[in-house]
Amino acid sequence: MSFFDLNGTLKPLTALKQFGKKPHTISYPKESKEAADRYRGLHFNDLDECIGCGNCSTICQNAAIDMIHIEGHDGKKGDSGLRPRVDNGRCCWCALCVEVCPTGSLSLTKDYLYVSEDPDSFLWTPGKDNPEGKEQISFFSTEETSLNVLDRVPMPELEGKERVKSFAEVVLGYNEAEARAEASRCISCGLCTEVCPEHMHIPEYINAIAAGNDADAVRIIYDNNPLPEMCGKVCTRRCEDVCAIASRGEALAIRWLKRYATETAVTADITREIVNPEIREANGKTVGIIGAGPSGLTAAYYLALRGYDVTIYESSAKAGGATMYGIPKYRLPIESLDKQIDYIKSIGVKINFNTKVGKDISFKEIYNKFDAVFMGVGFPDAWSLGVDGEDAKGSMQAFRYLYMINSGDKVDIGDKVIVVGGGNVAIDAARVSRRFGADVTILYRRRVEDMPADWEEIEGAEDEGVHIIPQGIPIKVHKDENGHVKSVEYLKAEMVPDPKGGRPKPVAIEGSNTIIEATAVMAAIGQMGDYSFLEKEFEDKIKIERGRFIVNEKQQTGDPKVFAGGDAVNRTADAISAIADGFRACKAIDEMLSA
Amino acid sequence: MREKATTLYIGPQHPGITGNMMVKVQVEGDTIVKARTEVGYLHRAFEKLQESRNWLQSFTLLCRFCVPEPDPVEESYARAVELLEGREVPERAKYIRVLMLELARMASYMLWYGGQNGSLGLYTMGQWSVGDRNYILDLFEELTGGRVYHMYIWPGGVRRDLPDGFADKVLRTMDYLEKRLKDYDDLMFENTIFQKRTQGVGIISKEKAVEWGVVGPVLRGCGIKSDIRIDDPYEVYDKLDFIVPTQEGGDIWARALVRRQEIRQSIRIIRQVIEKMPSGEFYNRIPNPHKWTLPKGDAYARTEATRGEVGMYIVSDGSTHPRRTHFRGAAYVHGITLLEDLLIGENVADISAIMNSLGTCPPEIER
Amino acid sequence: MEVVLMDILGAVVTFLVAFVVGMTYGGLSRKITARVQNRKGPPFYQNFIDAFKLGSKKSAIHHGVMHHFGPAFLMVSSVMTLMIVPVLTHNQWFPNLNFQGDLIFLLYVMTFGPLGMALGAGQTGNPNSAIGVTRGLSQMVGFEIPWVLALVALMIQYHTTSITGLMAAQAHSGTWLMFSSPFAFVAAVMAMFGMFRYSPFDIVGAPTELASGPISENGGKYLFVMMSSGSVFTFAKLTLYVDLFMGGADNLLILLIKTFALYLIPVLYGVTTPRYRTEQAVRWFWGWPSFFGLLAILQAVFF
Amino acid sequence: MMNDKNSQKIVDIIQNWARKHSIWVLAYGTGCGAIEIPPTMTSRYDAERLGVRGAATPRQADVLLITGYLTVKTMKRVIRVYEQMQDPKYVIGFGSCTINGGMYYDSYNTIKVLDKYLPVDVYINGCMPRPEAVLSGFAQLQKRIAEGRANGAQQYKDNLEWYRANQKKIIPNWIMPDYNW
Amino acid sequence: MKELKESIIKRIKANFADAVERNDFKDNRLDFSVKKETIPAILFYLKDEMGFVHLSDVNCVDWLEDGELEVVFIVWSPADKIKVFVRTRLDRDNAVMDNLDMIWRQMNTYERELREMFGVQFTGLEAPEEFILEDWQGPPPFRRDFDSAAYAEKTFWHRPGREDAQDVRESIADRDGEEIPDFAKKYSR
Repeated sequence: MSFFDLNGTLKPLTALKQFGKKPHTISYPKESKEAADRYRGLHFNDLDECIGCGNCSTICQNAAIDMIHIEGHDGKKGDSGLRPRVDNGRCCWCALCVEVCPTGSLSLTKDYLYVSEDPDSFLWTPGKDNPEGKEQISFFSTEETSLNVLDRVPMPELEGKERVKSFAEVVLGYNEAEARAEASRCISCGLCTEVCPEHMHIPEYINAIAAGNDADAVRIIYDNNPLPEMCGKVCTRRCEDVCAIASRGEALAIRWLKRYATETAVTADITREIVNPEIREANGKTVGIIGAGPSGLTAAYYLALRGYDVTIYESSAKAGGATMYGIPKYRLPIESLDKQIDYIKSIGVKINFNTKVGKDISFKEIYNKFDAVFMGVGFPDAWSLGVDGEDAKGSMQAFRYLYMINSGDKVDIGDKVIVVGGGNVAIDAARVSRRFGADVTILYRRRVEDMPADWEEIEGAEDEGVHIIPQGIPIKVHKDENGHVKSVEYLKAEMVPDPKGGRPKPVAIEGSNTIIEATAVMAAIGQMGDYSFLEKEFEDKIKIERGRFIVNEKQQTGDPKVFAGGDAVNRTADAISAIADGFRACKAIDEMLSA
Repeated sequence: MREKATTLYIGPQHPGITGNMMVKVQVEGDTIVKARTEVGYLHRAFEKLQESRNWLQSFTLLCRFCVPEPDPVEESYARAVELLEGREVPERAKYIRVLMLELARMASYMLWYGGQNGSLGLYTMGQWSVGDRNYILDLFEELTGGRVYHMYIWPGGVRRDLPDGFADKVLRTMDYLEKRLKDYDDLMFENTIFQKRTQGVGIISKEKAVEWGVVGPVLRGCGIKSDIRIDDPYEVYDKLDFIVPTQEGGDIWARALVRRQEIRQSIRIIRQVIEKMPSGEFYNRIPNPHKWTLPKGDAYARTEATRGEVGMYIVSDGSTHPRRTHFRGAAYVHGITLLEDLLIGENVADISAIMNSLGTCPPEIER
Repeated sequence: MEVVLMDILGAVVTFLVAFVVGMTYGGLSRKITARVQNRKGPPFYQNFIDAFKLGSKKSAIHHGVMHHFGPAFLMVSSVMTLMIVPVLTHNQWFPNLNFQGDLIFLLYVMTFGPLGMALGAGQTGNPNSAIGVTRGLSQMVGFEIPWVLALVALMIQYHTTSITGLMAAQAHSGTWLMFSSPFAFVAAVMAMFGMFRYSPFDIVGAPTELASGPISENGGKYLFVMMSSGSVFTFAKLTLYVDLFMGGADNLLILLIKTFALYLIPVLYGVTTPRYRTEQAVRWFWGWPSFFGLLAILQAVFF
Repeated sequence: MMNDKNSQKIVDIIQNWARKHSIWVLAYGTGCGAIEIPPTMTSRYDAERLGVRGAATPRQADVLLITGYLTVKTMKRVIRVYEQMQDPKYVIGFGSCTINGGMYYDSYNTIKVLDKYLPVDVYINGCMPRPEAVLSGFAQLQKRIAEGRANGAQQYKDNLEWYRANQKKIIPNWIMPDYNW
Repeated sequence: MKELKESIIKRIKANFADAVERNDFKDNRLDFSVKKETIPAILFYLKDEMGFVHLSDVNCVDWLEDGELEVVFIVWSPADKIKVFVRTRLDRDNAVMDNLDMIWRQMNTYERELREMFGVQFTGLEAPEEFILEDWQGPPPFRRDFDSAAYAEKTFWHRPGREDAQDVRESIADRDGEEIPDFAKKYSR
C-alpha cells in the first residue's frame, strides 16, 4: 500500500458510469418476466386422463397429496374415482409426483403466484381449481423421463420350432431375479384388484415378492384362491388390462408373478407347510359339490377350511374341470394341476371321481344327503358350426378334441387342420394340432385384432406356424368319397361399421367363395351346458335361462339350499370368475349354515 | 487496568450474520476477547427425516442443506448412491453435472461478492452482483425448472436434458458476466479501502489451517493447493483444463483473491464443458422408486463447493430407505471452532467480514 | 413585537424549508445511489412517506426518561445550527440569529446532538447503541480536527468569528473562499464526509456490525424525530458550507443548486466505497484532511 | 365541522397510505427462504421501488418475514423479536413451511402452523417463493394495510393468552420478559 | 494404488493387531474396524505417521438391532490420495469414548453433535452441554428408537382440513368388497 493510493481511490469511482445506464430492474408487477419453459409452478391435473392410482400421493415425501373424491368422477373399472389434492402448505415442488405419474396427467405449470391471507385456502385440487392450467403446462414427464419402469421383464419362452415338438410347457417362468425385477415395477395402486373377479390381493403379494418374501406371497395368494398356480399359468388376467403402468408402458406381468410365487412351493406338502392354513374344527355340517372344476374346488377348499365336511362328485377321472380337459398341457402341465388338487385334498376335501350325477348318482340323492349343494357343472358340450357337410369324418368340436387329447386318447386329424373360431379354444386346438405335425389354419370371421383369444396366445400360435385367415366365414364342408373331410369352402367378409357404435360386423361378400383343402375341421365357436341331471321337481326352483342358471349375488339359486357357479352361471366363462363364484358361494353357504 | 468486557450478541437477528446463527462475543473496547458461536436455529433434522424417506424421496431434501449452493450436495448424494449401487452415469450427464456445479459455484460466489462487501459497507457491489446472479438463476430455471432449488442432479444422471439453444445462452451469459467481473474488480479489488479493511484481518496460518481442518478457498487462501476437483477427481474434471488458484497470506484479502480467480476459472470450465459436451443419454434410469433398494454397505462421496469440501455419507441396510445419511458441510469446521478462535483479537467491526470470508453457512452446520 | 413575531414565523418557515429540502435530498440520494447500483430506486419523495409512517406508528417504547434525550438533543442541535446559519442573504423569511463568535458557538452546537444521543443510547441498555455512540464520538474527534483547523484558518485569515462576516468578506472580494482558501475548503469537505456519515465513514450505524448502532432501540416517533432532525441538519450543514465557501446565496434556487452540488460529493463517493473501521477513519481524518487544515492555517498566517 | 369519527377515518386513510408505501422489513432470515430476499431487494427486482427496504433492528421494522420453517429454537427468538416491533406490525409467512409444515412436517424441531403462534397477515405460496411471488406478497400486504385490515398487533394483544399458551407448549424453558410494549 | 493399499494395510496391521480391514472397494478407499480403545492411537498414527492429515467426516450409525452404535471416522491423505474409514462399535446403553479433539481441533464440534444427537459420551470433552438443540427433554433424537413423526404429531399442530383424504387401496377394496387379510396389510403401501 502506497502512502496515498490514488488508483485505489479513483478506480472505484468508475462505478459511477453506471448512473447513466439503463437500470436492470424489472418493474414487477407492471412488467414481468415469463417463467421458464420448464418452470415448476402450481400443479395441474388432467382429471379425465387421471386414473386415481394415487402414486403421486405415495411418492410425496411431504405427505402433501391427498386422494379425495371430487364430483363428476365416480370411479369405474381401472379408475379409483379419487383425484389428487395438493396441500400447498406441504408441497416443495420437487415434481416427483409428476415423474411417477403413470398416465402423465399430472404436471406442473408456469403459474406460480398464489398469495392469500387465509392459510386454509392452500389446499389445491389440480385441474379442478385451475382448469386454465392446461395451457400453461411446463414441467411434465414423458415416457423417456418417467420414473415408472415401463418395460416388462421379458418372459423366457421356448422357441417356436422347439415348442411344436412336444407338449412341454412353452412359458418357462421367471427366475428369482427376474421375478423380483418385475415385481418391483409395481406401484401398488390396487386398481387391478377391482377388475379381478376374485379380487385377489394383487399389490400385497407382488410387494411380498418384491421384498423377497415368496412365502408370504404364497400365503396372501392362497387367501382367496386355491388354484393360483393354474391361474398363474392360464388366467385371462383382466387385471393387466387396467394396470396403471399400462397407460404408458407394458402392464405388470401379474399372472407370471403369481405363477412364480406359487411355483416356489414345489409340492403339495410344501404348499401346505408354507400356507399353513387355519382349519377350523369340524362343525358336523356337510356340503355336496357337483363338479371338480375351479368353482367347485374353490368352494370345497374354503368350506373345508371352515370346518365343513365337503364331498365332490366329478364325472371325469381327474379333477380340474375345464382347466384339466380344456387347456392343453403345454400351457398347464398336469403335474401342476395335480399338485394343487393334492393340496386341496390334503385339507380334507373328498372327491368322488368318475361319478356322473344323473347317471351314477341322482341329484335328488345329493340334495337330500347334504346340508347344502353347490353346482359347478360347467359347459360340457360345444356348439356346432351349422353348415353343410358338418357330419363328415374328421369334422369335430375343438373342445371335444382337446378333451380327448388331454385324456390321453389319440385322434386322427391328418396333416391339414382347419380351426374355425377366434377364441382361446380355437387357438389351443390349433396349437395342439401343430404339435401333432399338422398344417393348421384358423378361420375367423372378423379381423385378427378382434379375436377374443389372448394376444400372447395368438402370437404364440403364429410363432409356431399357425396360419390365420381373418374375415372368412365357412359355408360348407366338402367331403371326399369316403365321407371324410376334403376341403372347406368359405366366403370372404368385409367389416361393416355398426351404426349404433358397436363393434363392426362381418358381412360376407357374395361370390368371394374360396376353397381350402383340409383333413380335419374343428369348430371352436362356443360351448353350452348340459343340465339333464336335474330332476323335474327342481325345475321350478332352479331356473335356467339362456343356458345358464339364474342365481342371486350370493350364487344362490331359487332353491336356498342349492348354489351354483362357474361357466354354468357367469358369462365371462373363465377360470378366475369360476373361482370367484366358488368363493362367494362358500361364504354364502357358511353364512347360511352357521346362522 | 483491564477494561470491563461487554458481551455482544451478534445474531440471530442481525443484518451482519450470514444466515440464522449467533456469535456471542465479549469485547474490550473494540477488541474481541472471547467468541462463542451458537447454532441450532436452523436444525431440521434432515438426517433423521431421510431415514423415513426412501432413497429417491431423500433426494428432494438435499438442496435445503445449503441454500446458496445446493448442487454440490445433490452431487455428493448422487455419487454416493451410485458408488454404493455401482450405477453407471452416462458421459453426457457427467458433463451436464459439471456445468451445473460450475454455474452453482459462480452463483454462490456472486452472492459472496454481495455478502463480503455488504459486511464492509460497499452495498453497490451487492446490488450489482446479486442482481447479475439472477442471470445465472435464469439459466438454472431454464434447465431445471427452479431458480434456487434445482433438484436436478440425481442418482443415475440428471433429470432433464439440456433444452434447445441452452448452450448459446450459457455462453452469452458467460460473456456478459466476464465483462461485469471487470467492473467488480474496479469497484472492489482496486478499492483502497477494501484492501485496508481486508488485509491482515482474520489471518489463518498454514499450520493452523491443516490442524483445524480448513478446506476449500479458505485453505487455498493460506497458500495450500488443495481442491477435490484435482485431488480426488469426480465426474469429468480430470478431462478439463483449469487451474486451482492459491494465495499466500491467509487473510480475508487472500481468500477474496482466491475467489476472484476461481470465478474466472469457472467461466473457463463452463466454456470447455459446452464445447466438449457429448451427445447421448443423460440418465441411467433407476428402478421403481418405491421399491428401489441399495445393497448393504456404506459410501462417502465428496464434492468441492465454494465453501470447501462437502460430502455425503450414506449407509444402507439393504432396504428401500437409508439407514443413515450424514452430510459433511464445510461450514461445519469453519463456522464453529475455527471462527471462535479466529475472532479472538480481532476488531468487533470485522466479525461479519470474517464470517463471510469463511463462507459460514449455518444451515449446513445444523442441517 | 411585530419583529419578534415575524422572526418566529420566519424561523418556522426556515425549519419547514430545511425539513423539506433535507428530506428531498435524502430521497434524491437514494435515487442516485439506486441508479448507480443498476436499479430504479424509490421515488424521490420516499423519505417523506417513511417519515410520515414512522410518525404514525401507534406505539413507540422508550427505556426511561433519558431515552428521550437522544432524539430531543439531536433535534435541538439541528435546529440551533439551522438558526445560526444564514440561509439566504437579505431575506426576511429566513432570519438568522447570527452574532459575533457564532462560528465558535456552532462548533459546540454541532457536537451537542451526538452527546445527547450518547445519553439516550446509554439508557437503552443495548450494547450496540453504546458501542455505536462511542464510535460516533471517536469519529467526531477525528473529523473535528480538520474541521476546526479549516474554520480557524478562515477566522485567522479574515479576522472574524461570525459567518456573516465571512460571507461579507466573500462578497467584498468577489471570489469564493473555496478559491481563495482552497486548503481550508479541501479540509472542510473532507471533514464533511465524516459529518454526513455516509460511506466510508458510516461505521457509527453500520447495520452489518451494530444493527444500526445508536438508533437501534429507537423506532416510531423517535426515529421520526431523528430522521427529521437529520434532514434539517443536512440542510443546515450544506447551507453552512455554501455560506462559508461558496459565497452564500441570494435566492432559494441558487442555494439549492449550490447545496445539491456540494451534497453530491459525499453521496457519490459513498456509493463506491466500503466503510473504514473507527480507528482507520480517525487516522484518515488526522492524515490528509488535517494536513490540508494545517496548510490552510499556514496560508492564513503567512499569506 | 367534521366529527371525530370522520376525521379519524380520514387520518386513518392517510396513515394507511403512508404505511402501505413504506414497508420496512426486518433483516432476519429465519429459514431458507432468506435466499430469495437478496434478489428481491437488489437490482433485478428492486423492492425499494415499492417502498420496501430492510430495517436492521426490530424497533424500526414494520414487517417480520418468516422465511420458511421455524425451528423451536428460532421460534423463541422470533417471538421476542415480534414483541419488540412497534405497532402496527405485520407478519408475512413465506412458503409452504409456514402454512402446514412443508417438507419438515414430521421433523421434531420445526413448528408447522405459524398462525398458532403469531398473527400472520399474508401467506405466499412456494418453496421458495420466487421474487415475483415475494413482491406479490408485499402487494397483498399493501392492499390489506390500505383496507385497514392489517391489525395483527391488536389481534395479538387481544388474544395474548391463547398465543402464549401455544408458544409455551413448545418452548419448555420460558425465560422471556412479558409482553409489555 | 493396489500396492499402496496393501502397504497401508500392512503397516496398520503391524501396529494395531485388532484392526480388521476391508479392501474390496474399487475406488481409493480402505476400511478398518477396530476396538474403541484403539481409536485414539490409530487416528494419531494415521495422522502423524502416515500423512492422513485431513479429517473428512465423523459420524455415527445406530444399529438398533445389534444394540450398538457405530462411529465412523473418514480420514484423507492429500499425499497418497486415499481415504481410510476407521470404524468402531460402542455399546448402545453405555456409549462412551475418549475425547479426540486434541488430534483434530474440529473433532470438538463433531463430538458435541454426537453427544447431543446420539448420546455418545466423550470423556474429557470440554464444550457447552447444548449444541444444536435447546431445552431438549427427549432421548437423543438421532437414535433410531426416537420417532420423529410421532413426536411432531404430539407436540405441534397440523393444519386441519385434510381429513377427507382416502386411501386408494382401501377405497377400492371397500367398493368391491375385498377383504385384505391382516398379515398382508404390511405389504400394502
